[in-house]
Formats: sequence, structure tokens, C-alpha cells
Amino acid sequence: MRYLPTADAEDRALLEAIGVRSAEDLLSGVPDRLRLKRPLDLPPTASELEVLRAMERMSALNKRFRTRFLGAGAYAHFCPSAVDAQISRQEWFTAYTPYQPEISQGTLQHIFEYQTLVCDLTGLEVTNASLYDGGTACVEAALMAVRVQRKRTKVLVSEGLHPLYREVLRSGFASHEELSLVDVKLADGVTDPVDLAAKLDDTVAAVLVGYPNFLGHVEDLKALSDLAHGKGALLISVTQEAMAFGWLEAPGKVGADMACGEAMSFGTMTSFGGPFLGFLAVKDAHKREIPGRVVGQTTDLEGRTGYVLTLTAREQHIKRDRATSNICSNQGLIALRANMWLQLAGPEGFKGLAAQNAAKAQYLRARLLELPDWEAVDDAPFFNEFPLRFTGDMKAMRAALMDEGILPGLDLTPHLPGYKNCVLWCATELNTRHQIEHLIEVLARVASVVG
Amino acid sequence: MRYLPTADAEDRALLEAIGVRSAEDLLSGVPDRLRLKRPLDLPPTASELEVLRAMERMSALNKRFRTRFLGAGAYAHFCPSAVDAQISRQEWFTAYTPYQPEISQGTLQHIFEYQTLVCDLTGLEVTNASLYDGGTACVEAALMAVRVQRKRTKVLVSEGLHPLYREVLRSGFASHEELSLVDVKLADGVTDPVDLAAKLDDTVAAVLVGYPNFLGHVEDLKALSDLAHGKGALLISVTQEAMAFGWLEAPGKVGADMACGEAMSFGTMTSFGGPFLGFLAVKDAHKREIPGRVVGQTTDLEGRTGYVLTLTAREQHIKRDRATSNICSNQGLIALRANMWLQLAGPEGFKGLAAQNAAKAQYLRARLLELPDWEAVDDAPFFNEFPLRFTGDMKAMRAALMDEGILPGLDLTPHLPGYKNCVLWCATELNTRHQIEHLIEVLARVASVVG
Amino acid sequence: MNLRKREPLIFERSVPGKVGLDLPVLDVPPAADTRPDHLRRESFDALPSCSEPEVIRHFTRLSQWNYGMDQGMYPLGSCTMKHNPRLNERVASLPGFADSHPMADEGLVQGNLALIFTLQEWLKEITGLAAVTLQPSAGAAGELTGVQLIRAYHVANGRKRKVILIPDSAHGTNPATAAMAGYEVLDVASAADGTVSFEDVTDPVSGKVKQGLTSLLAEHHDEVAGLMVTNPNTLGIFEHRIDAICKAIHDVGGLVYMDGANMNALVGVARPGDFGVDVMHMNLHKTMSTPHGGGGPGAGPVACTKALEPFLPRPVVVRDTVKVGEGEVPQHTYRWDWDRPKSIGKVHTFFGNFGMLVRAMTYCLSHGGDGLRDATLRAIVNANYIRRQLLGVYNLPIESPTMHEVVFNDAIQARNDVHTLDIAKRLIDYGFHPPTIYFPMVVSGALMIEPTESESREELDAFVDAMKAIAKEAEENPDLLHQAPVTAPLRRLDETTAARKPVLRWTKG
Amino acid sequence: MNLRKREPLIFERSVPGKVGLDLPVLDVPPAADTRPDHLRRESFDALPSCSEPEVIRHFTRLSQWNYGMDQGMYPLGSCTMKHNPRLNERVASLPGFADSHPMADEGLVQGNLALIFTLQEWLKEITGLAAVTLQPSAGAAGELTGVQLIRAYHVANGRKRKVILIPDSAHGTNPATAAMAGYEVLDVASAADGTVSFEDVTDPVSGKVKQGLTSLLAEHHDEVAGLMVTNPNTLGIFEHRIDAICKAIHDVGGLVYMDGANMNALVGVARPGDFGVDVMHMNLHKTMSTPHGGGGPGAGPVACTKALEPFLPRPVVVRDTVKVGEGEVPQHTYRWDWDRPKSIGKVHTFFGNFGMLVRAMTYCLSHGGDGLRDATLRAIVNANYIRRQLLGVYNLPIESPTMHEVVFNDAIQARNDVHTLDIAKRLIDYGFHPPTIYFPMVVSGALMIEPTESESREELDAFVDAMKAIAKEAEENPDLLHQAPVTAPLRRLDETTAARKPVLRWTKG
Ligand SMILES: Cc1ncc(COP(=O)(O)O)c(C=O)c1O
Ligand SMILES: Cc1ncc(COP(=O)(O)O)c(C=O)c1O
Repeated sequence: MRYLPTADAEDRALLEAIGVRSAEDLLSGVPDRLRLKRPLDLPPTASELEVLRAMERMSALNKRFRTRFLGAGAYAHFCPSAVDAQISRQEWFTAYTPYQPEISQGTLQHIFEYQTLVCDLTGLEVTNASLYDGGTACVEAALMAVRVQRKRTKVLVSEGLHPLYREVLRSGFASHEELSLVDVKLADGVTDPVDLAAKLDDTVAAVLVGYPNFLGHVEDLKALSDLAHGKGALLISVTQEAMAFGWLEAPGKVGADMACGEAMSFGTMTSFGGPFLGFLAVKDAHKREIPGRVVGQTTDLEGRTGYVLTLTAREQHIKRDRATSNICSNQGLIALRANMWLQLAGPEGFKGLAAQNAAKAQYLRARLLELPDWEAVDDAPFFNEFPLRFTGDMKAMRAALMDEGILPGLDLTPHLPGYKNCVLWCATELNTRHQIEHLIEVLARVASVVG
Repeated sequence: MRYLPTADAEDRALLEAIGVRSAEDLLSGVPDRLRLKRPLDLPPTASELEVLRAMERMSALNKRFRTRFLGAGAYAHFCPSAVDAQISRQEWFTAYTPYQPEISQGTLQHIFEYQTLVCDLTGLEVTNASLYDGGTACVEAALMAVRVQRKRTKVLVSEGLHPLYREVLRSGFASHEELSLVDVKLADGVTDPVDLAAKLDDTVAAVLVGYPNFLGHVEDLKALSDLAHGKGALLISVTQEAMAFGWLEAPGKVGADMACGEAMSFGTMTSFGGPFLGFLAVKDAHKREIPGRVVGQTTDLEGRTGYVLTLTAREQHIKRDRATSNICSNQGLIALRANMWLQLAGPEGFKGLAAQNAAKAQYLRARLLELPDWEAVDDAPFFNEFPLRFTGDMKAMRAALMDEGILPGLDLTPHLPGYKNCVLWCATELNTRHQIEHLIEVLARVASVVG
Repeated sequence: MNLRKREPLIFERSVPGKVGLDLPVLDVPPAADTRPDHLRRESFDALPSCSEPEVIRHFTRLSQWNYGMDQGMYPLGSCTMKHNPRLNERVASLPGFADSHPMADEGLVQGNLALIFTLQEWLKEITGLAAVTLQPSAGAAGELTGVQLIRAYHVANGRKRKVILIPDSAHGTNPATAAMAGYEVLDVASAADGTVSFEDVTDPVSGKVKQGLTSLLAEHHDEVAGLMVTNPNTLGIFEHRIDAICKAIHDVGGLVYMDGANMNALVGVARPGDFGVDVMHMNLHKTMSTPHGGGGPGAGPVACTKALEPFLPRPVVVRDTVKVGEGEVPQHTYRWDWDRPKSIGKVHTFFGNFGMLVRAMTYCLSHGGDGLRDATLRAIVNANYIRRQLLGVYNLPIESPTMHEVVFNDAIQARNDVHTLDIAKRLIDYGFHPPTIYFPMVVSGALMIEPTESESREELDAFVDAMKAIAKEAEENPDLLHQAPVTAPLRRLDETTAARKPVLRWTKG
Repeated sequence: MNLRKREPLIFERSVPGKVGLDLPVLDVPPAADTRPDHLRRESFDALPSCSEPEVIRHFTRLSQWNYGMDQGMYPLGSCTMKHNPRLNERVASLPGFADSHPMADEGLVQGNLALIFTLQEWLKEITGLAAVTLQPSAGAAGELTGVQLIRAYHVANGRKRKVILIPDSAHGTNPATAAMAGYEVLDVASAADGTVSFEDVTDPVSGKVKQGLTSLLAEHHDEVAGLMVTNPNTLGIFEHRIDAICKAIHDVGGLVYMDGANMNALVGVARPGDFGVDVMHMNLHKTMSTPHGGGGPGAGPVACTKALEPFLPRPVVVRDTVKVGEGEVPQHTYRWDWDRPKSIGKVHTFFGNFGMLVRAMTYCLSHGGDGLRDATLRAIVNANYIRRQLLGVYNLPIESPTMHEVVFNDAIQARNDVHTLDIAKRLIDYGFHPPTIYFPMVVSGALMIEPTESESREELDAFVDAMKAIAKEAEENPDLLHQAPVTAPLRRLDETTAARKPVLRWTKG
């Protein structure tokens, strides 16, 4: 097998040095009664060519689309070629967590810069080296809020949060009978301040709201956080489309006490939902309660600046059952993608791309509303996603688009009560005007056929 | 522009330091009368996304084929993913020729290992860091033979050499009235010993023969070199399909005095014919006449082994108009591909792959000959290519195959007298039995339609 | 070759006006500004302005201060640093996989569902368990999923259980996970041979008595939700009484969770499902070589028994087989089953770190059943070769048979006041990444060495020579080791100050 | 970070039986052995047997002893080491290009023909010349092509001419090329300002007289086939009399070949076709940034006047335009024209280093006309910035205006017996690749510095600081410089022995 350095001569030499006849002799630690007495019932070793062909066949079973208008938590954005090239360097992608700083300064300095950028985007003071994804980041944020808020045991969750984030939250809280999750209703596509006010009391540790929310709408964090703070609750801003940070003010600057969410938009493919990039940023006062790896700046014996993993007293390998979280491996390489993507984009590029996202989405919405069978649902401001109600035959319409190589937006019917027959459309800098016109053309055809 | 480190502040600082107002002020060396007074009539700067799309559109104008049976000097072989990954390291692909050995040991040791392998494959003693491609390698070999052979001014060229190699040879010799090229006929698909004997005399410096030749046939180097040596001429073996070195004895071990040709088969794509990898290996006695860069082993101040460019007294930057060649840049990165490809293949893998090439070609030929309209032309032994005569409608047949996603072998009609209506078929390890059966099926269909 | 001594933070390099990314020409009307004024993004405090070449050089130079698997042995015990084939990276980036969308209708992603289904089948055969979920993002996430399955199982059976037993040699994620799942953790003593002790154990030094499995179960039997055990354990030793341990836990109605981080020592040799384990995770970024990426992403699939299957995270992939006709190859279609009333829900927003699953599947197909077993055996041979070569040079605190990794400590060198940290740092000067140190905690000054099957005899010997040279230096020149590393771009770093006065981001100054 | 001191030759690592590549299952009958016995390949003497990880590590470690563009400034004068965008690599590997076949019918490769046609149009506009061939593999191949065009032109006009004039500052490929094309080479003296001298020049030291252009033409007028001139020349100086030079050559019926290796100083600023050049080459691996690959591949397109076009290498791409109908966008199709009776034939087996042409096309499209000119200007600014910063610190032998590169020498440091080689080697210790040294030969101890437009002010300053520090060391501690480099994995290498007793390959023993 090409990956194994085995050769009769070499194997014999090793076994002789050890003083055994065969490798099996080294299994003495595994009692005979516990051994597998047969070969694994799996295919044999295969050449690279054969494996490549098999996997290409498998990948070809997925339908590909020239044009995509689907977001809903996983966004197709442009990624400079330099990013893929860089993360492919063995120095980055094969390395382990930087336990030995003297031989891992590359990874450590990168994380320190990444942390700086996440704080910059969120307007908060402390963050970590990454969390698994948007959904699990919500769980860590909510549990941290409960720790920080001591005896408060209730967490309010806006129904504007991604439905799957909410399910991950429920699963994470299930094991804690002492804690409860309460939903907050939507009104006109954003968190209903009335319902929120009604549910806020001094048992509420925190409130989670989307920014922008699942519908792509821009929540007024300022107003919501004022409400929350009024009752001593923390406001946790949840962002599923981090590209919005190039369009919207940093949550930390408009009242959010914590910001978490998903940053896959910075240089990562949709890749069926993973690996993605969870993030969580908090205030300095709360830094010792943050979960996960944190990198800090320090100096070496000769006073030169360097970087190390720090605040480890929070972590599982030191605190064990009193750790702030059990997380160990995180999404390191995806954080590297995000860091490099952001450094290449810079302020001009980032704000410029975000503005193009908004422009494409606004144009798409306007063109769709010119069609007879598409209706506005609510008119909250939005970033690069928005819902519209479809009065025609949903199934036929979707099928027609797919036949034309267009992946339509998400059918909200099964995902959000009150949005039956609505489609969540997403447009990014990758959607050309030509693609939009083509979409409209096909939809118009469908309409005329049906009507 | 993203590649330029320009910013008003930075530019101003630079210009101030230099003591000029604008960059144009630095053009004082270019007399005004000689300057271009207008902007270039070319499109403006474009974003990466736009350029990528434009180039993707252009590449899509080329027709792609699932199945390819075309070789004729450019061969599709399997290349391990590790090769592309390695040559993509900036340490390799962005570096210049290793003029400064202390900071270029990577490139230098690689070339030394590459030289070792080329000598191993060809059975000769000295080679260089690469030449442009198979055709220009023939020119360098022939001119070197003339230098080595002193007053001999004639070079015999077998008609079994790739027609384009022969054209490059003619172009290279055109500037030398004192030298002449003479063709040697083919008999039964290999160099005709009778014609060769007839044309050999003491003005002949060297004889070039294909090994295997353009038709994929195995020339008997031993017999041919005996003839050449009998008249004091050198035998130059020309290999256009280096994969054959895993199947055929090293030319240097069966009489060749020099071996040159094309080594793109080791890890390089067909890429419309370039960049490819020319090679030339010679005997130790002739080493000071070899063209191009040569790497040698030496030691540093502390006695540690290291590598340097050597025998530079042959080269243009020292000898100027008395150099052995004008070559400066060569095909370095392609040589790296070949070196790594060979090291991964190893003796087992290389001989194994070569044997699979022979097996696929033999099977393909056998299946084709079962069809009514395909006839053998000659029955010389072959490696992975062979010619067959087609008695049907060539144009219709080729069109039918292409419609089915099959790229047929080369139509020899315009390329080689005596091979009218013949197709040069090639099969490699990439051609599955399934592909071959599919080909036969389509050809059978065509036959039945026509007949 | 990077001979520069320092790479500034990118923020120090930023010059307003430089661009590293050009915008495409906007082909639609510019966006109307619908943002409330106070929600308009005006500026950034840190986001740098640099040209593309500067950013590329910044990261390239930084990368050159890392050490990777393609350079040499990376003997981090428990981390299983093995060869990361480039083929796996290439396959994961096939557009069919990389561009597929998690919210797309299942009919559009049949390839992904087929891959998930197939990889699950491989892992079932490898673990000997009945069901598998690929949703957990890493080992710790797998542990949490597994413990949540245990909790759901007990709840479904109306049992109130609040204790999880964990051997003191366990990895930190085990107790942290149990706590995160709302359980109280009780340590189980380790016996002299390094495995789980049934009997209580008295510490020779402190005289403190640590409870063994028997007395713990006697005391807490009906509170015990289960046991989390690592096998082979963190000492690289196979729990030879694992079947008895499982039986003891089952007898009190508990379930056994196996931390499968060390499955690379068992694949093709023994199967947890066969020796009584109820639920376990595997680290695909260890056993199946998906790259560690400088900290992640990983993938921590969970395998469990039939009894636990109903509780698995949703959705679950289902294969429907359509027989096309007499003697024809059966055609498969795949779908998501979301209707899982007993499911613990979701442990990842979508379906886990899918890109890692693609790499793991590729790794499995490349090795095949035989190759996977050969890898296991070679990993064990390599660990034992190192054990044999360093025996006597370094102290081997526990002599039970070594599986895939061996744990030495600094007892011999300590006599010259040379400690584990010194030895580790000195290895850097010899061009090796140090092993895992000070873990497991049951061994003082542990040096945990895991070579994996990827290492050739030549590389093993180079490592052994370095370790021997260091032992010699410890005798002759201990201070040299206290100074190490001396050839790296940085000397030892001040971690105390870093934690006391944390500087966790750059700020304009 | 690679702290190992040495990487053995792969051959020393080989162990028979190891495999780095597994064979696919053969799905056809094994090959019948049709080879004559004496032509059967039995064995290899050097080809190594290693596992894949070993080979990958071997090359990775070797690579870590190189220095690349993505690490820092690479000021090799005349080599134009500029940023190599990854986009260009990505585009070149698009299957549509990478898998296309040179012997395929032209109808199947319309994309390639379109690319070749378009790039030729760009180069025509940039050079101001009428026709372009992309066939030459590199600069030297371009020179040979160009000189063969000149020869063919003279032959076609029934002129016998045997002399090519070349300024003594020319790159070695110029005289080597002329000789290879069967010409006799005569040197032309350089004037004090570094440009071609019309007058004869007396060497102040030797008193030898070197002929200038005027006397050479007077003496050889009807034998002169042409002149090969580099502009800007190898001193980075624009030949300000180039129009007069061209006229003088044309007056004797000769043609002017321009070595365009330094076109990166002229793109968008001045065009050879406008100032009288008949034929020239460009190094796309310089001006258009296709990567140098540690020695190649390059691409050396040749541009020429209408008069020379008939002689260009064949085939020539032709565009046919089909108007589809009223006001519609014209449709193009492309074909090869092989029927070129006057063609010099072929200078490459197929169509040149096509993959490099794809990269160059991508580079052109990315920059656009404005970006190309901006790049030229910034390259000139950077060179002048270095000139200004190092003025007085190093000796500037010729003070004519600097274009894209500046040539200093070691005159000042020589007083302390510190020479160009010492300065170059010391730069390695400071983390920079040295400049081109001892070229051009008209300057003794030349230090030829070309920063290119890719360098930021920060990087230029770092380089300047290093050069100043070295100048200081030359004063204070010359021996330090004789020892340099001291921090690289190897010290200075013995090139004399290497050439005297050449070891050019590894042999068993
Ligand atoms: C024994 C053991 N258990 C659990 C883990 C945690 O796995 P992960 O880092 O994938 O969360 C590790 C990884 O270090 C481990 O070694
Ligand atoms: C001035 C000059 N002319 C010609 C050449 C030769 O170009 P190439 O190396 O591409 O053959 C070079 C490259 O070093 C050069 O600098």
C-alpha cells in the first residue's frame, strides 16, 4: 500500500529489533477472546486512479447548478485563488493545534490576527480561535450567558434565528433540566418587541436575535438590547451571513453583549454545510468564561514578541469537569481561510462586496415583484436575502428552474410558520444581472404556462 | 490594482524620497520623441472574478473528451495528486534558476537526482537540467554530434521520427549551409537498414532513429547502431514516449551514443503541446559538449555535501558566441514533475504501468482488427501506439466517435507518405476496457451504417 | 528557507488605499441604502489595507515557522499525526462535493447521501456496532453526542441517573463532556498495569485511597448512567478486562461509552461492538487521517447499538433500493429521515464537517479492509520499535504491552534536573516536533510518543538517535537543555505573563 | 520550519519492495511480450523504491531550502522576479486548457486558438509591431527565431550577410544565438553613459580601442545582417539614440533585433515598433510574470514587422469572422495556416509553452492596459528609490537615468577587500535573495538590482537597511562578509572542484 513504508526487508529488521517474529505477536495485550478472528468485510486496497474515478462518479450524482439563489445559512461568495493555494501549504493544513509555541508561531500569529479581525467585525473585545459552526456557537454563547448571569436560568430565542440553529440550541439545552429556552415571536419579519418585553423578566439570562435574521432582515439591535438590558438580560447577536458585517454596524457597538454565528462566507465553499466556521465574541469582563482556544501575545526569553495558547485554566485539559466547554479540536483551517480572505478584501473590498450583495438582492427582489405571481410578505430592510410569497404552483416552478440549471431560493413552507408558500431568495456578488434576467424569463414562462 | 502596492500616501513618500514630483518625471531617459503619447488600446483592469469567468468561457470553447486514443507525441497518463501539490509550493514554482547555491539547494539537489534518473532510464552517463521539448532536443543532439564528430557534416534522420521533430530539425539546420540532413526510408514501419547502409559514409556524423518511433514501433537499436558505428557515425536514439523506458531496454545499453526526446509522460498534462520536457543524455567522454545547465555535487566550506551549477564554461553567459548552445531558461518545473513522478512510481510502478500500456494497446489492436473495415499495415512490435488502415469513410467515422465523446487516434494521411487512410491509435493505463468496448461498439455501428 | 527573524502583524503593514481585491463592475443599480442610520457600517479599526502580494507573503512567511507532517515525524501522542494524502484533498475539492448546498432538496445531493451512507457502513463494520451518525464535528462533539444518547436512553426508560464514571487516565474532554451533559463525574482509579482498577487503590505517597470500579458501583449503582473509557487507553494500553468492565456497568443498568480516539490501534484487530461497548466516537482526523489544519476541522462520528439508534441525531440517511429487473444490479436512491421522534435533535447545524467525511471516505477506499489492518499493525510495530530502542535511555513507568503509542517519562533525566519540558524543547533543535507532554496525568512528566504507521524505519531511527543524543546531553550538559530550543526563531515563551496580563488582540496604538 | 541540516539523496533512502504508487487492476489480458530479448527492460540502477509519504517529505524538505517570490524581495537584475498570481496557475489548470491535445483537429481547440490569437493582438499593441509568433519556448529561443527571420529575409532578398553586431553589454544569449544561427559576432563598444557608442572607445587601462557603431558599419556595411540590441539595456538604461541606431543599421540594409527581456520598463511607455526595431522577443516569464519554476519553463514570443511576417514559424493562427446578421455581434472561428511557403519552419514541436501563454493572457486581462502601464511606472519608481537610498553607500559606476533596474558595484567596499560576491552572500543571512552579480560584464563587480513593481515601500526599506548594514559591516568587520552566509544550511560551496572533477549523478557504491 503506497502510504505504508512496508517492505519485507524493512519489516523483518523492525520485528527483529523488537524481538518478535510477527506483528501479531505484539497484540499480546489484546486477549484472544476479544480479537476479531476474520478479515474486515470491506473491499481491498485500491490504486489512486481507481479511487479518484470512484469518487468522481459519486460526486457526479450531485446535481450542479450554473446559477444559485439559495442561501439560508450557507452562502456562495467569491474566494480569491490565493486563499486555496495558501491553505494547501503543508505547513498549515497538516499541523496540529499549536501546543508547542516555538515550533508553531505561524499558526499562533495567524490566530491572534484572526481574533483581532473577529473583534473588529463584531465590535467586541475578546474572541476565540473558532467554534464548530453557527448552531453550536449559539449553544456555547447561551451556556456562557447562563454562567455569566449566575442564577438566571431562562434564555429567550427569537423565531428569527435560523430554524436549525434553534434546533441545535434545544438539543444542547436538553441535558440541563435547570435551564429553559423560550421562543420570541416575529412581527413583520423581525423580532416582535412586544412579545419580547412580555417575556423578559429577572430569570432571563440572555436574548438571542438574528443580525441579519434567517429571513435576511435587519433587526434593530439597539432597540432590542435596550429592552433586554432593561431587565438585566444580555443581548446575544447571532449572524448567519457574516458578509453582512461589511454592510451593518458591529453588533457590539449597538448594544450586543455577545456576538456569535457563522463566518463561512469568508472564503469557504458551501460544501454541504461543513466544515464551516463558528465564532463567538464577548466583552473583556467575560473573557475567563469564554469556551475554546484563545491565543495571546507574549515575549520569549530574549524579549522578542511571540504568541501562545493562553487562559488555558478555562479548558478541558486543565479544568476537566469544571471547564467552560468540552471543545478541543475546532475549525482552525477554516479560520485561516477567513483571516486571509478578510486581509485580502480589506475595508474597501469588504464594504464594496457587501454593497454589491445588497444591490443584487434589491435588484432581484424588484424584478421578481414585477411578475404576477410573486408578492411581498413584509418590508423590513434586508441585506442579501428576502422572502417573497409565490401564488403559483411551487413544485412546478422549482422544477422548471432546476431544469434550466438554476437553483432556486429556499421554500420556507416547512421551515417557518406564517411563511407558507414563501421562497427565501438570496443574491450575492456571484449572481450576474444576466443570471437574474434568465431567472425572471424562466419564471415568466412558467407563469404564462400555468396561468 | 490588487497586484500593485500602490496607495497615494505610499506613492508620494517614494517620489519625495527620490526627489521627483511624478513617476513620469523618471522617464527622462526616454526621449520625448520616442514615447507613446496615448494609452494602450487595451481593456481596463479587471477583477479576479471577471478574469476567471472570461478564461473559463475561453477554455470551454475547447471540446473535452471522456475517452482519448490520441498520442502522437503527447500522451495522457496518470499523475499522482502529490505531484501537482508539490510543484505548487512557492519554494519551487516561483524560484529562479539556482544561481546562488546556498539559497537554492532544494532546486539543485532535485536536478542532481533528476539527472541521475535520466541517465538511469537512458543508460548513459551525463545529462542536463532539461531542454525545451522533444523536437528542439533533436536539434541540440544533432548539432552536438556534429561538434563531437569534427569534420563530419551530414546527419541521417529516419522517417520514423515524429514528422514535427523532423521539421524542427530542418529549421534548426537551415542556418548552417555547411551541414545537411538526409532522410532514411522506412520498411515495414521501421527504419530500413538497407537504405541506412546505402546512405552511411564517412561524412555522416550521426543517425537519428525513433525508439519507439512515431508509429509506436520498436526499432532494433542494436542492429542500427552496429551499422552506424561501422561507418564511424553516432547513433542518436529519439524517444517521444518516455513511458516506453519502463518497457524497453535503455538505449545506451543497446548501442545508442546519445539519447534524446520528450519526457512529458512523467506527470505532465498534454496542455496543447507545452510546456513539455526535452532531454538529452550522452556519454561521459562528450560531457563538455553538452548544451544547457548541468548540476554537480561538491562540498561547502565545512565539508558538507552540496550541489551547484557546473561545467559553466560551456554556457552562453561565459563563452558567449563560443557556447555549446544559447539555451538559458529551460523546463525546470517540468523536470521536477518528472523527477517526483518517477520517484513515486519506482521500478515496480514504472515497469507495471508500462506493461499496462502495452497490454491496453495490444487489446485495442486485437479488438479493432475484429472489425471488417480495419486492417493491419505492418507487424513490427509496438509499445502503446500502432497504425491501422481504415477502409471506410474516415471523416464520417471520426465525426461519429467525437459525437460519442471519444477522441480517435491520429489520421496519418497528411503526416506520413505510405500511411494514407491509416489511423495511429494510442492506448495508455487511462483507457479502461469499458472505453475500448465502447469505441468498438461505435465503430461497429458506423461500419454497419456505411456498409 | 526563511532566514528572517520576525514577521510583523499585518496591521502594522496596512496602508490606507492599498487593495488586495478588485471589485467586479457592478452590473445592476447600486444598492439603495435601507439601513437605519445607527446600523450603517462606517469603518473598521483593524481590517488592513494591503496588496495581494503582501498578504500572500505575510502568510507564506508565517507558514514557514510551522512544522508539518510533510516535513518529518510528528510524534504527538494521542493525536495520531499520520500521512495526509493529497488525493483526499483533491477529492474533497471536486465541485460536485464542494459546491453542494446543505439546504438543497435531497434529490439534488444523492452523491452526498450515498457517501454518508457508505462511510457509515464502513464504520459499522470497523466498530462492530449497529448504527452510526456522522454529524458530530470533532471528538469532543462525538463524546457529547454519545453521552446525550445515554441520557436520552435512560430518560426514555424512566431512569434518573446523574453519575458518569471516568478513569483518572482519561482525556480532559471526557469529564468536560459529562459535565456539559449535566452529569456528575466520579474518577475511577487506575491499577498498577495502567488499566481500569476494579479494586480500590491506595496512593503510596499520600496514602489517599482512590475508589476502584467495584466499590464505586456498589456505592452508586442505581445512580450510574454509564462509564466513559478510552481503549486502548491514553497509556497506549489495551483494557484487557474491557468485557468484564462492560458487564459490570451493564449489571447496574449503565451504559459504556468508549472514547475511540485510539481506534487506529484496533481497526481490523478488535471491535468495540464485539467486546460490549454501547456507544463510541472515532476521530476521523486521527484514525482516518483527515488533516488537523492547525487545530481543526475534525470529524467525530458516533457509533452505537440498536438500542441507542432511535435517539441518534436527525436527520438519518435512508437507502431505498429499487431492483431494476431480473439479475440486474440493484439501483439505490437515498433520502433524509427527519421523522425521528426519539432523536436528541441536532449536534451540528447541518450534517457535520462533510468535507472531512469526503476525505475519510477516500482514505478508506484507498486502504481497503486489508490496508486498514496493515496500517494498524505497522502503527503498533512502530510504537514498539521506539519503546524497544529507548528502553533504559528513558524511564518506562508502566510496562504493560504497548499498542500504538508508548509513554515514557523524565525520571532518569530528572536526576540531572532535566525535565520533560526540556527534553521536548530540545527535540525542536534536532528538527522534530516534540511528543505530547505531561499527559496522561497519571504519569508524572509523561512523554507520550505516537509514531503512527506512516514512519519509515529510517525516520524512526533518526528520532531515536535524537532522543538518545538528548539523554546524553542531559548527563553531560543539562543547562544546554534548559536553554532549548536555541535554533528556532524564538526561544521559550513566557506563558505566565500571557495568562496574567492577557493581550488577546491587536489594538491601534 | 525545517531545522534539519541535511536531506539525503532519495537513492540512499530506497528499500526494495516499498511502493509509492499502487497499480490499478489490469482489466484486459496481460501484454504478450513482443520485445526482442535484447530490448527487454530488466532493471534500473537508481530508480528508488519509497512510500508516498517518504517521497513527499523528501521534496518538501528540499523545497524548504529554496527561496521563493512569496517570501520576499528577489532582486535578481534582468530576471524580473515579480508577483506570480495564483489565479494564473488556476486558469492554466482548467481542464479545457490542460487536457487539450496538440494533434487534435483545429475544430476541437477553438479556445486555444482564440487565446493565441488574442494574446498576439495584445503583444502587437504593446510592441507596436505588425505580427507575433508565440512558438519560441523562452527568450533565447525567441532570439534564435528572430535571427533566423533576419537570415531568411536576407536570403529571400538574395543578400549574403554573415555578421551580427552586438553591444558588449549584451546578455550572453545574444552572441550565443547569433553563432547558433551561423553568424559571426562583432562587439560594439559602449559609451561612457552605458549606451551603444557610435564612436570608437579607447579603454583607459589597456589602451585597447573598441570599435563603435560608425566604424563597424563603415568597415562591414554590406556584410552586416543586423544588430542585436537590448533596450533598456542590461544597465537599466534606455538607449536614447535607438532611433538613430536603427537608421544606421537600416542604411546598410541590415535589420535591428531587440532583446525585449527588459520590456517591463517600456510597456505602455514606449514601443519598439515606433522607434525602428524590426524584430524582437519578450520574456513572458519576466514581463508577464509567468513563474520561473526554478529555471523554466518560460515563453519567448517574437514580434516583427510586416516585411518579416511571411517568414514566421508555422502554423500561423488565422481568424475568420462570420457576421451572423444585422447588428449582431460578429462570430469568430479560428484555424491554423500551415501553408506558409517562406516560413522558417518550426522552432518548437507544437505551439510553444502553451500553458505559459495561458498564464500570460490571464496576467494581461487582470492588469488591462492601464494596469500594465501602472506596473511599468511603479517598477521604475522602485528601482529609482533603491538607487536614491543606496547612492553613496555603494558605488554607482554609470549615472544615466535608471529605468527598471539599477547597477551598482563594489568599488567602495573593495577598499576593505570586500567584494561583490561577499555582499551577495551576506544578503542571504539577512533573509534576502542576492541581486544578479558580475553581470553586465562592462561593469566590474556589478550588483544588478531589479526590485520590480511588486515590492512595497516597506520591503524596499528592509532591503535598503540590509544593504546599508552590510556596507557598515564591510567597514567594521570585513571578515564577517568573507565568511557569509553563516545562517544558511550550507556555507559557500566549492565550485572549482565541482567543475574540475565533475560528479553529475549518483551511482551505486
Ligand atoms: C483520547 C482523546 N479523546 C478525545 C479527544 C478530543 O478529540 P477532538 O480534539 O477531536 O475534540 C482527543 C484529542 O486530542 C483525545 O486524544
Ligand atoms: C537580457 C536578457 N536576454 C536574454 C535572456 C534569456 O532569456 P531566457 O532565459 O528566457 O532564454 C535573459 C534572461 O536571463 C536576459 O536577461
